[in-house]
Amino acid sequence: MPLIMPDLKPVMPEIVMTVIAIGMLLAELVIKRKETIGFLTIIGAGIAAFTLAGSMGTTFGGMYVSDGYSTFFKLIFLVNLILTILMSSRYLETLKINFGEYYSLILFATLGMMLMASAADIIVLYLGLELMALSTYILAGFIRYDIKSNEAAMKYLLLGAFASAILLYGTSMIYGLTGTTNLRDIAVYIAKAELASNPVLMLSMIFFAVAFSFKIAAVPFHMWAPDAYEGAPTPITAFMSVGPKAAGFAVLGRVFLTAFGSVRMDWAAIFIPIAILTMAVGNIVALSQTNIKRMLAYSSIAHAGYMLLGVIAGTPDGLASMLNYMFIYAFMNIGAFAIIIMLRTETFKGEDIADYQGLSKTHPMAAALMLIFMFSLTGIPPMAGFMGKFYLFMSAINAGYTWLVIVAVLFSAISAYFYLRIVMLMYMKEPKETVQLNSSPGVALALVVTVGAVLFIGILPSKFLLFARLAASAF
Amino acid sequence: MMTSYALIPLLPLAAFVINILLGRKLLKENAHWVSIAAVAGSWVVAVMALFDVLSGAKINYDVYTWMLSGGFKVSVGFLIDQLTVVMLIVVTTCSMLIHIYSVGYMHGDPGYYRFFSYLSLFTFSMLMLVMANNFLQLYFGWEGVGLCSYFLIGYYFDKKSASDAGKKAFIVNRFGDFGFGIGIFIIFLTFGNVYYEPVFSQAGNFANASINFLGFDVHLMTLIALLLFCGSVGKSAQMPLHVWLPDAMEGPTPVSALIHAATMVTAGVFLVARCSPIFSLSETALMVVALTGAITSLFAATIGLVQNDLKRIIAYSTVSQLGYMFLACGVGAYTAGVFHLYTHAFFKALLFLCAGSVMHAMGGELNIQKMGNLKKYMPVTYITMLIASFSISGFPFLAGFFSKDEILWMAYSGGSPVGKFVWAIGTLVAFLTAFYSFRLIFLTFHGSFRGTHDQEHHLHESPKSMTVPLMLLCVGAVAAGWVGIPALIGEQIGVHNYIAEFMKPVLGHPEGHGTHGEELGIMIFSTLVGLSGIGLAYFMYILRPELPGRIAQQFSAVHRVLFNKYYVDEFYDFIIIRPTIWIAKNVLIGVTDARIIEAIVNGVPNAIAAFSSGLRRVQTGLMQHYATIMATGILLIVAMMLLR
Amino acid sequence: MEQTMNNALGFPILSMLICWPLVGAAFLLFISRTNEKAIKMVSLLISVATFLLSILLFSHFDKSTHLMQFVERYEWIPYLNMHYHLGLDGISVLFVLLATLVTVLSVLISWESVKMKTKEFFICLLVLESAMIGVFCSLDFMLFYLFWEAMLIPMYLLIGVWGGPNRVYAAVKFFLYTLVGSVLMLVGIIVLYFYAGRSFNILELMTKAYPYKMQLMLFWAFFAAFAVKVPMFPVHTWLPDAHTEAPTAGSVILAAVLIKMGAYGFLRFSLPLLPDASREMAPVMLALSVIAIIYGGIICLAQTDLKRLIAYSSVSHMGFVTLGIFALNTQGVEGGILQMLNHGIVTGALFLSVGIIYERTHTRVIADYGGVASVMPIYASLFIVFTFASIGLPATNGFVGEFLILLGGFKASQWAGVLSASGIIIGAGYMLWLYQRVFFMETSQKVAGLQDITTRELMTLLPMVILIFWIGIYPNTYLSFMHPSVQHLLERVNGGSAPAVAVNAITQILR
Amino acid sequence: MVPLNWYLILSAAVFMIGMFGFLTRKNVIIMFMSVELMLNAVNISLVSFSHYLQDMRGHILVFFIITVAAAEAAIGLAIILALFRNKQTAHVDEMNEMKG
Amino acid sequence: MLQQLFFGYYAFTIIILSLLVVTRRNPVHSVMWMLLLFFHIAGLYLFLNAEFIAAIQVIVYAGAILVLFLFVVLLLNLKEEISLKQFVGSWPAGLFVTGLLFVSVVSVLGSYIQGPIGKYSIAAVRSETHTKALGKLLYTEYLFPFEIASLILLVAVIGAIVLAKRKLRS
Repeated sequence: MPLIMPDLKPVMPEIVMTVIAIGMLLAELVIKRKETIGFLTIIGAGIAAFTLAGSMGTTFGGMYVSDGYSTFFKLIFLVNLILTILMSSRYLETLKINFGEYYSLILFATLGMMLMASAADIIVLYLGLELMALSTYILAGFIRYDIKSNEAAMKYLLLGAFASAILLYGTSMIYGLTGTTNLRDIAVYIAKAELASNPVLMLSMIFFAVAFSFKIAAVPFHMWAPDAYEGAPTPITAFMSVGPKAAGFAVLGRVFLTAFGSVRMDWAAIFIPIAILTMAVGNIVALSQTNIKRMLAYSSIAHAGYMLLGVIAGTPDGLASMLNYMFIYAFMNIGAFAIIIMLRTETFKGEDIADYQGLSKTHPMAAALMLIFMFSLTGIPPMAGFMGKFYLFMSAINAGYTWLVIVAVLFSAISAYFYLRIVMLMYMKEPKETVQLNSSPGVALALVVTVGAVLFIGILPSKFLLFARLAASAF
Repeated sequence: MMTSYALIPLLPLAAFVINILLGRKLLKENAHWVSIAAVAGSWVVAVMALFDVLSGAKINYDVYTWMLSGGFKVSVGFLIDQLTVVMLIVVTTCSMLIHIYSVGYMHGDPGYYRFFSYLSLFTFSMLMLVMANNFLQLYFGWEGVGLCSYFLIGYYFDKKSASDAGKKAFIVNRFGDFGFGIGIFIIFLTFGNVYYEPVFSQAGNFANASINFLGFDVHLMTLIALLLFCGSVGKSAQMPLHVWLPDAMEGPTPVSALIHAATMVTAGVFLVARCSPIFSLSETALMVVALTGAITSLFAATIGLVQNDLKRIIAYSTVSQLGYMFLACGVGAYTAGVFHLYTHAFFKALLFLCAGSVMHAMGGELNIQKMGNLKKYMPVTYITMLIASFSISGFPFLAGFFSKDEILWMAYSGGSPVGKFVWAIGTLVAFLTAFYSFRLIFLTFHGSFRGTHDQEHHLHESPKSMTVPLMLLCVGAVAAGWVGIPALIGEQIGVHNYIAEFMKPVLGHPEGHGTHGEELGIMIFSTLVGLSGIGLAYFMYILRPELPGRIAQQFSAVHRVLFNKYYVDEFYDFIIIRPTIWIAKNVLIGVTDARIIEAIVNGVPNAIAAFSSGLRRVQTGLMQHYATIMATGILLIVAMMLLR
Repeated sequence: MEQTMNNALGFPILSMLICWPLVGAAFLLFISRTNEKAIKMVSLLISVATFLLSILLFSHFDKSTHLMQFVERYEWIPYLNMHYHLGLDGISVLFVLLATLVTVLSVLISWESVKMKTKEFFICLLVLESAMIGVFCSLDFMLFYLFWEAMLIPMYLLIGVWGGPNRVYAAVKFFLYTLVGSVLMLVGIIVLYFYAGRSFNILELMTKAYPYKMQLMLFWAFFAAFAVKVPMFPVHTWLPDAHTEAPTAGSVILAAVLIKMGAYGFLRFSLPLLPDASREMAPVMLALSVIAIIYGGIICLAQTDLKRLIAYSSVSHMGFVTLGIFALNTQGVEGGILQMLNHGIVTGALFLSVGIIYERTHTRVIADYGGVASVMPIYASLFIVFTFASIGLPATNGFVGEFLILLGGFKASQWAGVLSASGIIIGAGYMLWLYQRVFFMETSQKVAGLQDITTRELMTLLPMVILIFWIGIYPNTYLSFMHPSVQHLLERVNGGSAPAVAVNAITQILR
Repeated sequence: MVPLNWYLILSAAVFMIGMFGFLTRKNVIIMFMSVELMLNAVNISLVSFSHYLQDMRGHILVFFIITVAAAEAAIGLAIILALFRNKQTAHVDEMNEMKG
Repeated sequence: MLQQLFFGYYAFTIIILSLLVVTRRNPVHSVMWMLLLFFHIAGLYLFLNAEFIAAIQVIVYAGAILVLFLFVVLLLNLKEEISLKQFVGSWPAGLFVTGLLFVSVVSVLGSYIQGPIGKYSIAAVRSETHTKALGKLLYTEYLFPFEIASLILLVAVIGAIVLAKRKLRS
């Protein structure tokens, strides 16, 4: 059998990423200043982002596809990566965990996500997922001396493995049914063999749904998220709350709309209760949190619920709204985490919600930024969060799920309560103790970028919507 | 020419504006000049208007469009006809005299400018009221005079009783206005218009129309008339809305004279007279008016018998006399009513001003039981007040005699049973009126002084600025009635009943069904009744001064009821004020807002918060539990998908 | 169908009105927070400039047409067919003026009373102004919603940061109450958008017919948003708390402009978009309005807190407004609009006044007052003007509005007219009682020796006094703005059966 | 010939036993082993599917699963070691610093 | 028949061993039972013509992974371990849920329809040998996943070092 050189153009960004990841691993041996590694990583990510532009195509025998959809997600991953790295260096220094491996791991994790977004074959999907997951497990446990970090990694890993097992079980069933692992072939075979109402197909679909729900932290498969988010180093929490979630949505969208496209009503019926539960539990439990990372974890669960609406709608608009929301969510959520990171010093954890009391008095700028992120997360115009939600609700209503949107808006109104609590503490209470800000150019830059994006997308979202729409239609 | 009529109300308005803006800093003690000049100017123009009307002019024009909305248009405009002119003369004259009187009475008061600006504002509003050519402007003046009444009653605002009284007057009046307002709505919906002319000219077309009002089919004209009458009842302090007027005596005495005797309170009568084309179309409405007037006059007179407060007695007398006027209107004798309004303005203003003069001398003391023998110290006051009392008692050939006689004769001769009934009551009231009026005179001016030594030391006659208006009004109290000498007497001395003829175009003149003989009999009878009232008062308070106390003891229950004004205030307090506030506190705030709405508003978040803490406990931190929940989730989804 | 007119002014005045305060707020960011004087002066200048600019609307408005004027339209999100679409008609133009005026007064009244975080305070105020103007100008439903919600942020901060002791509760309550209502409206908007063939253009939406059942659902969805804002009877409880706790400027803006938006929403959206449902639901709305009038009034009688009393009186007065609107006849609607304006002026003035005295005594408990008229005569005389305007005395603006509303209400339903007319009795009761307890009787300890109002304070109240009498004596200046627009609106609601003839006749009389 | 379903049932049984272990065992290492058990169950079904479908894909997947399982085990056990250093336990019920 | 018998034996033993693995109190015993279990599974793979898979099952699983497990288990305080209960309090719930899941999965399996038959018939594979066939595929068609797998292993290496090494320079 002749060895044919596959078309490498579609995987160019991934190749760049791999090279940088390995390069960073080696660079760590020679470069002492970790900021430099961070800087190089960002440049690398930038290059990867550039190569995204010309990467359209399918390769490796249809196993790997680079289309608008995947490109959009990859953009989110890279933004996520860059912002996380910007926030990381000072934090790592403060916590004395400034190891060079951090950067290559985060690069590998991002690479995993990119693979997932482009995977057109369950095998690639699975491997991408595991690459991302394994790297993230390590990153979550990166504060080796901290019991919480260990515990977070442990829980994340074990439950992650459990979910993987379920995913694989589902895979094995679909393989048994269709004899293939290629998503498109699966769809074709389901149509051909009229498997649409086959219970085994249903079962395998359920297992897929469960595994992806785990990744996006949808209820009741969300239980790992609060613990992992709380224990992980804060930049990684930010990274995790966007990256793996987005990757989860990427595969969820692709698998369900490609492979199971013909049984949309069935999987919509699975996801509707999940979405409702997710919004409910996420928003409601967030109300009584005292740790801000944990609160944002629940908030991120709730946001997954909103995004599920886009998938449930199942239309190109629905998908586009989900993409768009994910994009916006990346900025606003990471922005909020950047503030949390700024509060962290060697002696002061700054993770208690009560620590934000009176922040507007001691650090008005930080408080104002936090306010913007909080209102954006609530979904109040003119912040981007509103536009994101609005487009989501619109596409869900267009797909006929008005009642579901009513549920969603009510829960989003509930969510205002806990976001506002932060604003309230910052602005309406007197400071308890003086909080030092552990600011660095990186975090500052990250904040500028995020707040700029949140406001810009909030007011002039046209281009972004169009981009998302384009990405979704080139699916 | 037309524009000059606008000066009638505008001059006082200008005076008000000048006084209120400049009075405190600039005019201070000279504030009265502006007001007096303005009202004098108004008086002059009013007299000119009188001559215009006498020469046959009827003026009706719009100044500018006030409101315009869809088909609803209303202007500020003036209608000057006979009725208006009479009112104009009454108002400007009384107002002018009382302005002058106030210069002395209010001398040295810290709120001097304020007082005069209120008086000017009042005059303006009252003139707007009487000159209106549409119902809404009438309403404007109506509320305006109410506002001034509020200000002036509560003039001594640091006194709780005064501020209470002002508030009470306004709010009680609002009850009447409530009906009045709805009356205007129905007029608009019926006629598509709120101008007098079209409304009155078309009223006949609706004579037999009925309307469904709040689910009841009612006679349209009766409904409108009664709703308008609601306003009258409030403004003119008729039963059951009379409660504010006695309390209104908290205001300075000139105010009582001007507003609560001569002008404002008669606005109700004016309204009925003005709307006579509507009232005349409804027997029922007229009957209600007559009965209300009759009952009120009797009711107030009985209360007046036992009161000891100088001004309150006069106030009840006012209520009683207003009842008389309504009685007249109710039997269709609008002219008689307006005639009585006109004479009453003089003698009642005089009574009040005299009372003010007495107060002035007594250092603010109002209890007639603590007075006595004042005639020695204040002759002018005594004589004028005596004449006023004779006039109100219907002493022959004084002003009150003619108007009262006219009313009683009209009631009697109207021929209806209601007319006879109200005549009987009217005659009884005439007796009571004479009695309490002279009780007042005797207790105040005769006998021995019963006040403190200090007070006695200070007794003195009032200054010229006060006594001159007294004397001028006294002329009115004597002679005002001579324009309405009934034919019975007029034929003998060769004069006409000028007022009746004058008013005929507006108010009509019902023909009596009685003979001259009957008329003479009624006249003599009522005169005798009045004189016997005076006699009884003389007997009880001069000859046998111990008698009233004994009688009061003998009939202590009756006395207590009368002394406490039939407990009407207490009754209202019990059935309206207390329940309303109780409901506000214990039902609306306590239950609806707090227990229902707020319970939901706060309850839902609280429930969610409680649920949240509960749900938190599910997240035990144990991985096995997490996995179990995941597995349960899978199981449930599988069950859901397979069992559906 | 052409529904807009070219901009009579040669420049985009509405955008300028919206942007100018924002620019000012941005400018404030760069002023040092210690330089309070400069912050205040800049805010004042900006708000006055905005107000002066808005006067151009007043003078250049073409009163003879119902078409939208000063229109601006740019693409905003073409994919969703959203536009940056501004314009004014006779219903909305006056509220822009009210908003700009009230902001000036709010800046003035906050001159001394805001003692901490001055910079943030004025930034919030200016941002709020631009959102308020935006709400009234928007002709794109989403743009409207954007401003509508954006307003919550500065208002939440105003109440929560600079408010009274219980401010946090009040602020959160305000925010959540309004948000819950608004999000339901959002769903309604989207449903409408799809039904109408993907359009947020209000003018375009108005030309479409919607099935009755859908109208009904949308009506209640809109109701959730607007009724909360008004606030109508069962959803009014945020208002007393918000008013009571908000700083003076906050209360004033809340009373004068914010709660108008609810009623404005009914006029701009519920009525013309959902005519059948509005007609069918009018009895319910009338009933709720009547309840609000009486309920709000009676509850005032038992209040012990100055601001709370005025807040509940707002419930009662806004009951009149909704009554007028849902009377669905010319007098009712025009009266309703006028009364919105009136209420803004009068209640705004009352809150300004309360703020003035609160600054001196630091108490809102009515029982702490008494005899203020003796020590502060000028203040007392201004306050009595507002009191009587609130009671609806003829010659004040309150009368004109209430009369037209009651007339319209009576026309629509006798019961509604009669019952709500009883509100004028209750209104006199609580307002006069309030006035008596605060201003009359013996001078209380807390009040003794207070200074009468300063020139600055007088300047904040005078415009209100002037407007009260202006509207009271010559309301046609303002009513004439509305005639064509209201007529057009009612034609839409009543299916073209409104008595157009009468209006033409009247217009001829006027000429 | 053994029917395919037999293999599938066997696989399901092993999968569920693994799941049961994961859900109930206290010891982290045993939980980990339970996950491996579940993976093996999947492998059994994949291999049998491959066999019956006469296709190699299942085998390929199994190959990758084993690879990943190894990597996972390495990392997992490293984490356990780190945890063990900070807290001398392998019991998950004593590992709930974070909850709620 | 022989095949069924064979399968019966393996199935029975695999299930029993699985149960033993998850129920033994002593982790060392569990690991030992698991070792035995892996061998049986490898046997089953052989039975299914997957020689290479069987081999890596033994080499990787039994040889590498389990040894790793054993190492870690030996770190534990076994004495204490044996004195404690092996299940968490909620184990009946776990049993119930997994039981029901098993029932539902098995009941669903009845409606399994076999997929399309591929080109790698037993004969074809045998002719090429399983290892070679698999290898060929891995290096051609599945080259990409194969590369990813290598990265996964790299990450695992890094991770193990980062997390478990005693001292790291920073």
